Amino acid sequence: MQLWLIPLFPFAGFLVNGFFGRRMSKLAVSLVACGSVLLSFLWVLKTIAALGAPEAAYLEHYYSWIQSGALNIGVDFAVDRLTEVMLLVVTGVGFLIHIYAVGYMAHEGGYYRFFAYFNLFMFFMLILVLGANFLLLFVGWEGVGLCSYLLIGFYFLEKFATDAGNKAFIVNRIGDFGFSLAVFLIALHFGSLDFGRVFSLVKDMPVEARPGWITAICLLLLVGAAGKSAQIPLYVWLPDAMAGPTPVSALIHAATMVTAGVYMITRSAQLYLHSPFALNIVAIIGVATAFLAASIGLVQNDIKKVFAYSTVSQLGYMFLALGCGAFSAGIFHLMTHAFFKALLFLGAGSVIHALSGEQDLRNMGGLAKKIPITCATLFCAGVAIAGVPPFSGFHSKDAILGAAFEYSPWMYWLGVVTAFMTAFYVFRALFLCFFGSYRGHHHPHESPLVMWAPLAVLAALSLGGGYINVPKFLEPMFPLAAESGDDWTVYVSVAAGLGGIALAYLFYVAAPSVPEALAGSLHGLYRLIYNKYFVDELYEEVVVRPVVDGSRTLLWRGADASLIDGAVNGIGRLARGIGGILKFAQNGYIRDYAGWVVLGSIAVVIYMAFHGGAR
Amino acid sequence: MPPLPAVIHGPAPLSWYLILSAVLFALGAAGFLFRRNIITVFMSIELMLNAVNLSFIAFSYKLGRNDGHIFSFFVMVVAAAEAAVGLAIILTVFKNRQTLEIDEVSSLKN
Amino acid sequence: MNFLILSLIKAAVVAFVLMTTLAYLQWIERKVIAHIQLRVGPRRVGPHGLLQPLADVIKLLTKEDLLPSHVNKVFYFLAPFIAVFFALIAISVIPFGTEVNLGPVHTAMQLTDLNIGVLFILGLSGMGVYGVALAGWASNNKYALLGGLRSSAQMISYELPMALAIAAPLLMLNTLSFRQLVEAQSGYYLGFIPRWTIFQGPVPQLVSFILFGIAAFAETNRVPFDLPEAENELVAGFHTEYSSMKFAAFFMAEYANMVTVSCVATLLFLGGWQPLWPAQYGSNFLPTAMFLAGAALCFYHGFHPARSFDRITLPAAGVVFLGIAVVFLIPPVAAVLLPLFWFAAKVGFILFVYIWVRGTLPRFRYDQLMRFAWTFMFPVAVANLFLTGLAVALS
Amino acid sequence: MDSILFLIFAAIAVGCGLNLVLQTHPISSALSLVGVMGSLAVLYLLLGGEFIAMAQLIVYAGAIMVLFIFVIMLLNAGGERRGRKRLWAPWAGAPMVAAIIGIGAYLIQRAAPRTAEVTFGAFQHGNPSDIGTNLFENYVLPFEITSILILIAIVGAIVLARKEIE
Repeated sequence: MQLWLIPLFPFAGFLVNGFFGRRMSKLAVSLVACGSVLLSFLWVLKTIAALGAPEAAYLEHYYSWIQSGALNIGVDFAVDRLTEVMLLVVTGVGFLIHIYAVGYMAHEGGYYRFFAYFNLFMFFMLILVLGANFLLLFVGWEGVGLCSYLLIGFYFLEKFATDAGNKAFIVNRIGDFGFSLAVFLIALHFGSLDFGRVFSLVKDMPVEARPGWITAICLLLLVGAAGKSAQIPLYVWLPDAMAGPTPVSALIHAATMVTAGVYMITRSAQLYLHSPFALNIVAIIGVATAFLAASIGLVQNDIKKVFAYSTVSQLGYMFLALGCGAFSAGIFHLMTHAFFKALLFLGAGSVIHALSGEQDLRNMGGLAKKIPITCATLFCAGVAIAGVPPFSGFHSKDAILGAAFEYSPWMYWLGVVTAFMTAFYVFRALFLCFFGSYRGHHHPHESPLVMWAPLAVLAALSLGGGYINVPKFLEPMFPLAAESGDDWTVYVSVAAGLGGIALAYLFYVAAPSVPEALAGSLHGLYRLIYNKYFVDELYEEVVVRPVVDGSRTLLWRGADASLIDGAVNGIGRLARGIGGILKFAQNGYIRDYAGWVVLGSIAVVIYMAFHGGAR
Repeated sequence: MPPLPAVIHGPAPLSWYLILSAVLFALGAAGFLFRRNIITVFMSIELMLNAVNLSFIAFSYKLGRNDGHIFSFFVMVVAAAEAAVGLAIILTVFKNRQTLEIDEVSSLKN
Repeated sequence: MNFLILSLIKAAVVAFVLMTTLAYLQWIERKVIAHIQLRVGPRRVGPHGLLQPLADVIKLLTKEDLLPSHVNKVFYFLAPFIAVFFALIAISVIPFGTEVNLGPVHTAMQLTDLNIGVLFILGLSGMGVYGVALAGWASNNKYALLGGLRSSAQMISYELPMALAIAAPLLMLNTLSFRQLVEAQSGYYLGFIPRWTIFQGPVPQLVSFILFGIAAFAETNRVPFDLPEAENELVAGFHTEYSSMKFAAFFMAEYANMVTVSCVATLLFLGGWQPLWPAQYGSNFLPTAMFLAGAALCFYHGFHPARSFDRITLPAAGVVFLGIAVVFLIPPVAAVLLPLFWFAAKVGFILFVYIWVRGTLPRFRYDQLMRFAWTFMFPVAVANLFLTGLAVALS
Repeated sequence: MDSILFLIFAAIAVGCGLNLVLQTHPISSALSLVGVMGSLAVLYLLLGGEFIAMAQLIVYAGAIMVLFIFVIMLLNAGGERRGRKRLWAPWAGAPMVAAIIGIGAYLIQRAAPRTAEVTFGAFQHGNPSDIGTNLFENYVLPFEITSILILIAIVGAIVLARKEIE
């Protein structure tokens, strides 16, 4: 089947663009970049056509990487139904976004650099998805983290961009630390890292056997997932990550990379099923994140920030689904979210492009006539995310909320409120952007074909994508949760979505004066939310400052300067002393040195002759 | 030792190969010690490498596995790299000092 | 012992044929070059100068063998022998045709079928340098030294692309024995496209064939790569100081190398003795037809002679041709001769290209030569090898 | 038959090795080294190492030694002059070498089993396909590393040789 070809194509593209891109024409660069991703997309299609819907994972072993004692880690790729869904989402959406980026980045510097990083990201993402053991997963995990860092700091001349990149990288380090600990624990307890082996071992355990270390593994994995997928408490990096170019936000920070955590937890579902406590934590974190982020999103004025918080909140939804044990629902929402959130970001990018760099909602408005296509596609995404039936968001969100209701009603209600807020802030952004009168001073222009064609495709997907019945497809892996008998839950969530839209319409189209009044009356709450609950400041005080001070005083002055330097200098002095003695043997004649060597060898041979092993 | 004709006609003992390799190695060492021309010294190093290769091959014959062949293959590769760099160094030395006398290149002293 | 006798006989035959070929190759070269330059070429000695090679040999044998006083005697004597030795020994692994069974004798038309024949040839071509380099050094003459230097550098440089070009078809055919190589190239696509390596899938090796050809020119010090013996720069290059038989030795070595390389090219890329189109389309009758045509031509010119003695010689030649044409129709003999014919035809074609190029192309400049080797041929060869490997791995 | 061949080529090898050490002119030493390598190649063949024998011819005799001869010719270096330096190594050299040979031979004779004999064709794993299989299955990493080494060597050689002396 040559699965290795799937990640190989983007990697080749990365090599070509990375090494020769500087000398290649922009056309050539974009052809290489998009072509390579298209090739791997086609190869994915071929693979899936060949495999169909495999009952068991189809595995390919390439090279045994690490062999130490019983532990034997190989470089092997595996494809099962979950992987197929992920592959399709990653390569498909990735390809669309690549095409979009050709138009969006057309006037930017470092064109080839951007696409080299982009391809590299695709490579690592595919490794992450295809890898058949935790170590390969971890390799891809770190790789996408690196690419995300590189791309957030793409405009490395601006300070805020590099700061955002560093923030993302450091926050992710925390998560990755948890993940690596989890991997060590798994290797320790199962003696293997292969998914197949580990999960079969877990499966064989009786369900009531719930050793603490499984919970530990699950929680550590959760830390990693929370870092990568921007969950509480590690979500702070994602909003800042919007400093990168918009296609990056769409591909990495909305569609694919940030969902890696969801994928990872789903992948290790067997482990979680043996630790209800960890599942519960996942659900709580998910719902809390969903609610918090949505509430922050209500008042942001930067269009990309709004969508960023929306991403965090939607990821919260997915975690809620996982926590409720509805893994397939989580993956379902992952897919639909990939569609409409990528669309939202690309649309936002197209708006920004039209306003040549303007991101503040307060300077937009009335763009509906100026950039109709973007407007239309964005509204498609809006209805999709707001969960308006029969569009994609409705199906997945309904699946999640249904599962949540089965799991615990209050989570369901929180989810409903979140759905309401989601609909509200998305449409707030859309109305502010497209309705009313233009408040900016640029001259908006519709985006070129290469940019709106992907928008159109994604719009179609986010409208109709809900009919791809992922839960049914994944049923052999994750049995469906029992359908909740009473379907009033569905009506409630739909009503919440519609209500949100209506309220947004009321506030920002019908009676634009109301929001200010409201913000004035609820001033304290408004400031609290507007400043994102002062979480960043909190972290600054509680985490960053002590670390910095501690390392400055204790580590640097104390340990480094006195201890380590002292030791090093001491060793140096010792060596100089010995050398002073030995230097008399150094007469600078190579042949004499050779003589010493021969003498030594003779000594060895004689030793061998009399007490050596040569008998 | 069996009588001579049998020795001549029969197969050669493995130890002969090993002894030959020892002799060649010693010759290489001797060349290193006696010759003063850098290139010749270099070549005696190659001679030693060859001797070692011979014993590799002989032993892998004894063990019935071809790992020894692979080792000597690597030895050849390394020797090639070494020859490239070493000869380049010799060229530079000659450019600098117009001599190949190894004893006159003794700036390591002090 | 039977094997020993057989091998001795075969060696004798091969040696005789090879020597005559070498001698006449030189005559052919002079003729072809002459016609390219609108001259007549040798025609005094024998009809159309056919006895010229004999005369040359006699001349070279009887010339005085000068021994310059300033040469390094040992290597001066050794060099030509080394050159000839490595040039001639290479022919021993070249198969000329399929097995022959004449009555009790069953043998391959080949001195020995090494299972590492290709490597053997590569090794010998690498050793061939010593003759030239030593000759250049031992002559103790600046032109000769320059010639030797150039040839050693040039041969090292062109070994690489040559080896890489050879590696690609080996990758596809997956053997190192020439006989199996040729057998792996038998058969036809669609019944008429021969499955030679230059046509065979997954990657037709046309590129590496061309690369190999170029590198072969350089390895044999032929125009346009004949810098080691560039007349107008270095009197006669490495064999400036050589005369009479030693000179002849170098000459022979050069031609023997040409023949060997042509044979290798034929075996690796042109399908050895596999006919150009399958037998059912009558490829077996091609030689007969050719010789018949030749005979007809001879008779025609014989009866309208340009010179008086053509009246005798040409019909005689015609009769000979007729005889050969008939011989090619006798089944048991034809079974032996047809492969030989095809092999000889391909080798002859390549040799003709050698001569043709010499008559056409100017000589490289030294830096051009090196840059060409390292910045063009080497990358192309590597890329071709990589592609072939990928294709073989995927198919 | 084997031992005849062995004795012949061992004799050639030792003779050439002696010549390498004794000749004062580098090019004679180089040629005798080529002789050693050639005879060693034949011995490899006797030991069943077809591929390694050919590699010996191609790589060592065909490329490395040609490089040596090329450099010798390029520098046109003459024979050695009398050394003025007083070193202890050359004087102690002869006994040391004798010691190596003696002790080595003694060890080998004692260690190597009398029965172990070399017959041509008894060792079957020396053909290119087996070597390649083993090389690319068990020794991939060393192989790649040597390729890196070669690359470094090329770069280093170029850098060194290009350096202009002013």
